[in-house]
Amino acid sequence: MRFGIVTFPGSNCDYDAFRAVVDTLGEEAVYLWHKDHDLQGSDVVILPGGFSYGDYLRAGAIARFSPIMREVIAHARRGGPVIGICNGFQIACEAGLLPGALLKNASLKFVSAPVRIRVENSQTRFTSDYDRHQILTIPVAHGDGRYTADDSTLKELEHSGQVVFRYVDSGGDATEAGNPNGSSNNIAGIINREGNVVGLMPHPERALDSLLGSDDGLGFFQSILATVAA
Amino acid sequence: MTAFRVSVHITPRRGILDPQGKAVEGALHSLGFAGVKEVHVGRYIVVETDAETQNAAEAEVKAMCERLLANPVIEDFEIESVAAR
Amino acid sequence: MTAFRVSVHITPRRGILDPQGKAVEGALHSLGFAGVKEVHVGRYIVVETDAETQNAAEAEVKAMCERLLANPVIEDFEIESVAAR
Amino acid sequence: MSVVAARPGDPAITPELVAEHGVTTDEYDRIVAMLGRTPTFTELGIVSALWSEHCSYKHSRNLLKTLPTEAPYVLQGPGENAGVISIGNGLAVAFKIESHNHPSAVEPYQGAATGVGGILRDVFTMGARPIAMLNSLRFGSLDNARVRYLFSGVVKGIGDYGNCVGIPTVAGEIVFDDAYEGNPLVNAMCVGLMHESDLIRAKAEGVGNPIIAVGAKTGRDGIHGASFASEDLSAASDAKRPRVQVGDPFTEKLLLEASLELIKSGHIVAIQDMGAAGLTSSSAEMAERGDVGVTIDVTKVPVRETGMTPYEILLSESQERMLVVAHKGKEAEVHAILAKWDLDSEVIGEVIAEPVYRVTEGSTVVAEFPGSRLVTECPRYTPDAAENPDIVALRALDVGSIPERAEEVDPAWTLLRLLQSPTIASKAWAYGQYDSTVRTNTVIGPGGDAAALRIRGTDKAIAVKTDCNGRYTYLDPRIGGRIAVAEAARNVACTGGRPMAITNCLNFGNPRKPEVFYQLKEAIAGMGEACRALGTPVTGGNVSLYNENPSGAVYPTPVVGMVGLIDSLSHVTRSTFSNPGDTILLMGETRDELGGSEYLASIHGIVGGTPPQCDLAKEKAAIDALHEAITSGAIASAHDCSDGGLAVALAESCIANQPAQMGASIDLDDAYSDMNRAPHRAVLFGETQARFLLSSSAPAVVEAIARKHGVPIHAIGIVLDKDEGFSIRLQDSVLRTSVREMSSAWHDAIPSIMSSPVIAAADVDEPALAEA
Ligand SMILES: Nc1ncnc2c1ncn2[C@@H]1O[C@H](COP(=O)(O)OP(=O)(O)O)[C@@H](O)[C@H]1O
Ligand SMILES: [Mg+2]
Repeated sequence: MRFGIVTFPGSNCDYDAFRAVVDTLGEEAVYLWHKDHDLQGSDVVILPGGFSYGDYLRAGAIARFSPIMREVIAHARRGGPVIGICNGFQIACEAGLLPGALLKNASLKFVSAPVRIRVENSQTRFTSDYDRHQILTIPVAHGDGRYTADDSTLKELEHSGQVVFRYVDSGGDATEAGNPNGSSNNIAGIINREGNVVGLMPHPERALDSLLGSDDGLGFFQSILATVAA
Repeated sequence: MTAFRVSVHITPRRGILDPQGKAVEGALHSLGFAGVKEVHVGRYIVVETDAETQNAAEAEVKAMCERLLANPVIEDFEIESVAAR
Repeated sequence: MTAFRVSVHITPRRGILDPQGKAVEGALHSLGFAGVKEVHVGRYIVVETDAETQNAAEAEVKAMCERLLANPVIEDFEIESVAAR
Repeated sequence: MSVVAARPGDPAITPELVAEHGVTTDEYDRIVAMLGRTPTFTELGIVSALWSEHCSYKHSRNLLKTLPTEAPYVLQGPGENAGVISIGNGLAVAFKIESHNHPSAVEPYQGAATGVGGILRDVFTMGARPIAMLNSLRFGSLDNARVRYLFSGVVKGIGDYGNCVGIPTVAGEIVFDDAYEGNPLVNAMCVGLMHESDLIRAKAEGVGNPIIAVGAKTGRDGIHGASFASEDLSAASDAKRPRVQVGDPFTEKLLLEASLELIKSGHIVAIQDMGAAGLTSSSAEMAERGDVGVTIDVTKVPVRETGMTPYEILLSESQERMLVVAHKGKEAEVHAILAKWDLDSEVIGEVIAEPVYRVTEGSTVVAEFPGSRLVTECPRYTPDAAENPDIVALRALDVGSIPERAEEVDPAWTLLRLLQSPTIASKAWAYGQYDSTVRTNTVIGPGGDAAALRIRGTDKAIAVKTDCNGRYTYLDPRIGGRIAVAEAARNVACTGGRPMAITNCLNFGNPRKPEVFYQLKEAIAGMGEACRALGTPVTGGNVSLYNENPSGAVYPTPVVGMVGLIDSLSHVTRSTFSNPGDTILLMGETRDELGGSEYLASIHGIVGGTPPQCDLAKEKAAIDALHEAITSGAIASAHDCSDGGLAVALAESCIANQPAQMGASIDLDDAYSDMNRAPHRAVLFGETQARFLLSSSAPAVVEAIARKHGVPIHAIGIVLDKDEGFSIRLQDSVLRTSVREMSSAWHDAIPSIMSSPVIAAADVDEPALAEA
């Protein structure tokens, strides 16, 4: 399977995503340059973390107009899988691939820490390898991760199982104490209605090796291998 | 073509938590500004642009706001002034 | 005491690097807004405060800017409007 | 030589103007002698920047020469943008530390951010990809609202910049002490990884090769930042506010990628950051290193503002700019690489055969200096050195006679107090704002003794840490210099590393004061001794003098940044207890050494006494013993005993790993035979050096190894479950508390102080603040 990883100016987790695909999954990865118009035959597109365009104006706001995004959006509209991690999630929201928006953390501080998230829906292409309500420890590192959407959108997300991951505390509950950024309903990750575009603030690509603290992100990538036919 | 200077206010939508406003409000209180009731923090963007007429400049900047400068999910925008330079 | 609504613009000082303005300018150009000459991005702060008079409200907010809201090293501020509510 | 005439519109050279440039009359005479004429305004600006303390090291150069700089694995010692050591497998590590104290005192956020930016550039211009950032910070007391403003601004500035560029910030240290009030210290260190074959030096070579300005455009910001960093901080500094620069980490990230691509391309000869004193120092230094002439036309330099004079263009410290010497004929290729990254590049000059440093404005020569004399003729000073008698008296204080406070009847009270002291307490409030996991190599991040970063493609890791105890250095600069090195080495050793080499940042007061020069001289001597004894040469560093405010100099603070090599990932060791039932061991001898301790400072408000001895042979033996024990696989955890002594080290090993805390039951009676009859408080809170706190499931193996190295060792207790409590028994007294109590003292101290308001302005009426 071929993963295309977009490099926007200011992306900085493109390398980590690349290593995750190549070293951990043993699959093929290509970098997709933001000025290009070619997905190079990618089966899955990753919008990686970082600070595209310095996060100036709003995180993800400028990146979504990059030339490559036209192709990424078309790929998503065709049902192709797209993963937005951290800045990639912000870009996906700005681009309208996912509903809602990500605001400055409620603490007004950048937050870098391993957090606990609960798998809310294990029936998606990105989570099938997990059990429902499985609790994962995965690092976050962001300044703008407070997920927000209007009430009806939130209701619909909840209703249709589009909330994929939720922040939880050490007891496994979605409390304020477990919420690192003030996200509505403790939302850490969502999926679109069609089930092919996922966005999440935590970094599964940083949780693939217990040497580095956690390998709970493996299931995320393994789900994709199992469910996305190349 | 005339050069115009258009300024825009972009503010968090009503109902959306504004922790920055709250933080500034708290800080002002602790500095002794006891009369402060509420604070809101938004963005102020000044665009210098060429256009045929003032109306055209305004329409142009409105389009910029809709496409890029403001995110309608979370923000409102308002064109504050348009002046020929 | 009357309630006043004072709005303030805080902008990068002239000559100080404004990377945000530059980034937005570049993005607007690539979106086809060819007339754009320059963009500056600053903050827009609205303070609701009680004061005896309009002048007092304005003086109060000026002090807030000097002490907290603006960073005099790199920013200028301007009180944009003061209105009784 | 060309004819150089005064440029119309430039001010006349008067004694006042010379003085305003911080150039002494002797130095001015030297300039006139070198040129054989009066300098132009532009030339005066150039010399004043290059001969500023910050760029020229005129008060420290002679002392720095005494430091050891060699080892078989040192590929690049002092004199380049960063030092470089080989770590085997064809790989090398580049690293360097730098101060941004003065800019951070005036504008904490931008000051700290641009400090990070500068040190990043020093590392990637060697051809290395930055893989880790560290920082060493000193502030006044957090009880002061202005200090909280400085602290939060500096932390945010460091975080925002490093996070945006995508380099993990993995280690550092933060100390709070009134001595730094008004003059915080902000030292940033960067570590990079490269293939040895990619090493490139900032040496201009090849007559006819083009000199290219790269990156951000030049503005009027930061003009004279270098001389600003060479003056005392005073009310007058406020008037110099526009000298502070604004950083753009986004452009830095592009510059980083473009520079590494340029270096790989083989199209360039040399590359250097335009740091302090901007274009002037980068071009003059590159020419001097290559022993060539250069000519630069300021009208070719891409500028951000109109009407900039040659003086302004040469001295601007606009950030995120580089100077490149390319191979002739490769200009187009160089431009193409920069254009790919949306960066400007412009040929602004050329390497010439004629031995001159020449600046033109179009075809008019506005400055010209013979050969590299601009760099080589810089004066060097070795002023008088004399210890301040007040410090002699402080050191003589008999700290044993200081009566205990009533509360100290319960040593648990004292321990909890110390755990809450901001200097000892958890720094997660700060490093939680730093992305420490990006690039996915961080095996041990902030919060450990040293950070450990795996080296992909090998089974190795590197361990990195900064350290310094300014209070010790204040009381005895030679000891302080030694301990800074020894403590960094111990931290590296605890993590499983062999200490390899250091970089250092010397933060001192005004060197023209004999007492300050004495401190500088002694601290460098102590550092050198320790580096020789521990086999860790100095590969570079930075000197920041004039760290003073109206109430005097800061503590002399020679910060050491150490890099060590961990031979196998299986040797990476943490500082926290992990297995109930493991034996806890104390390696090293304990003496009655409370002088200069955190205990005296935070419990009694006293800074005095003789700081702990630093016996370098014992340090070396303990480090070697620990290394062997770790390599043998017998060590479960290793933690260095430093601030707060043994009791604090024990507490930290129980509580630092929040998701998996442990208790401990300690009995010191057996070990006490080896403790030189030290009073109980010195046993618990004294800061004797060369000690490690270990846990092991195979204590006999560890003991045998220690004995072999001649290092005292005692089993002192066992690791318990978190709920089983924490106790230290020593003869008739018992310190008993709960893990929860220790944990909340240590984890909550800084967050709770920082929830108090932060105030930007020290005083509303301060004119400079009101002027905006
Ligand atoms: N304390 C020190 N110990 C050893 N070398 C030092 C020290 N301070 C500075 N140096 C070396 O002097 C050279 C000049 O340093 P510096 O001026 O800080 O570089 P930059 O031009 O990047 O600012 C560097 O090679 C640096 O490593
Ligand atoms: Mg340098």
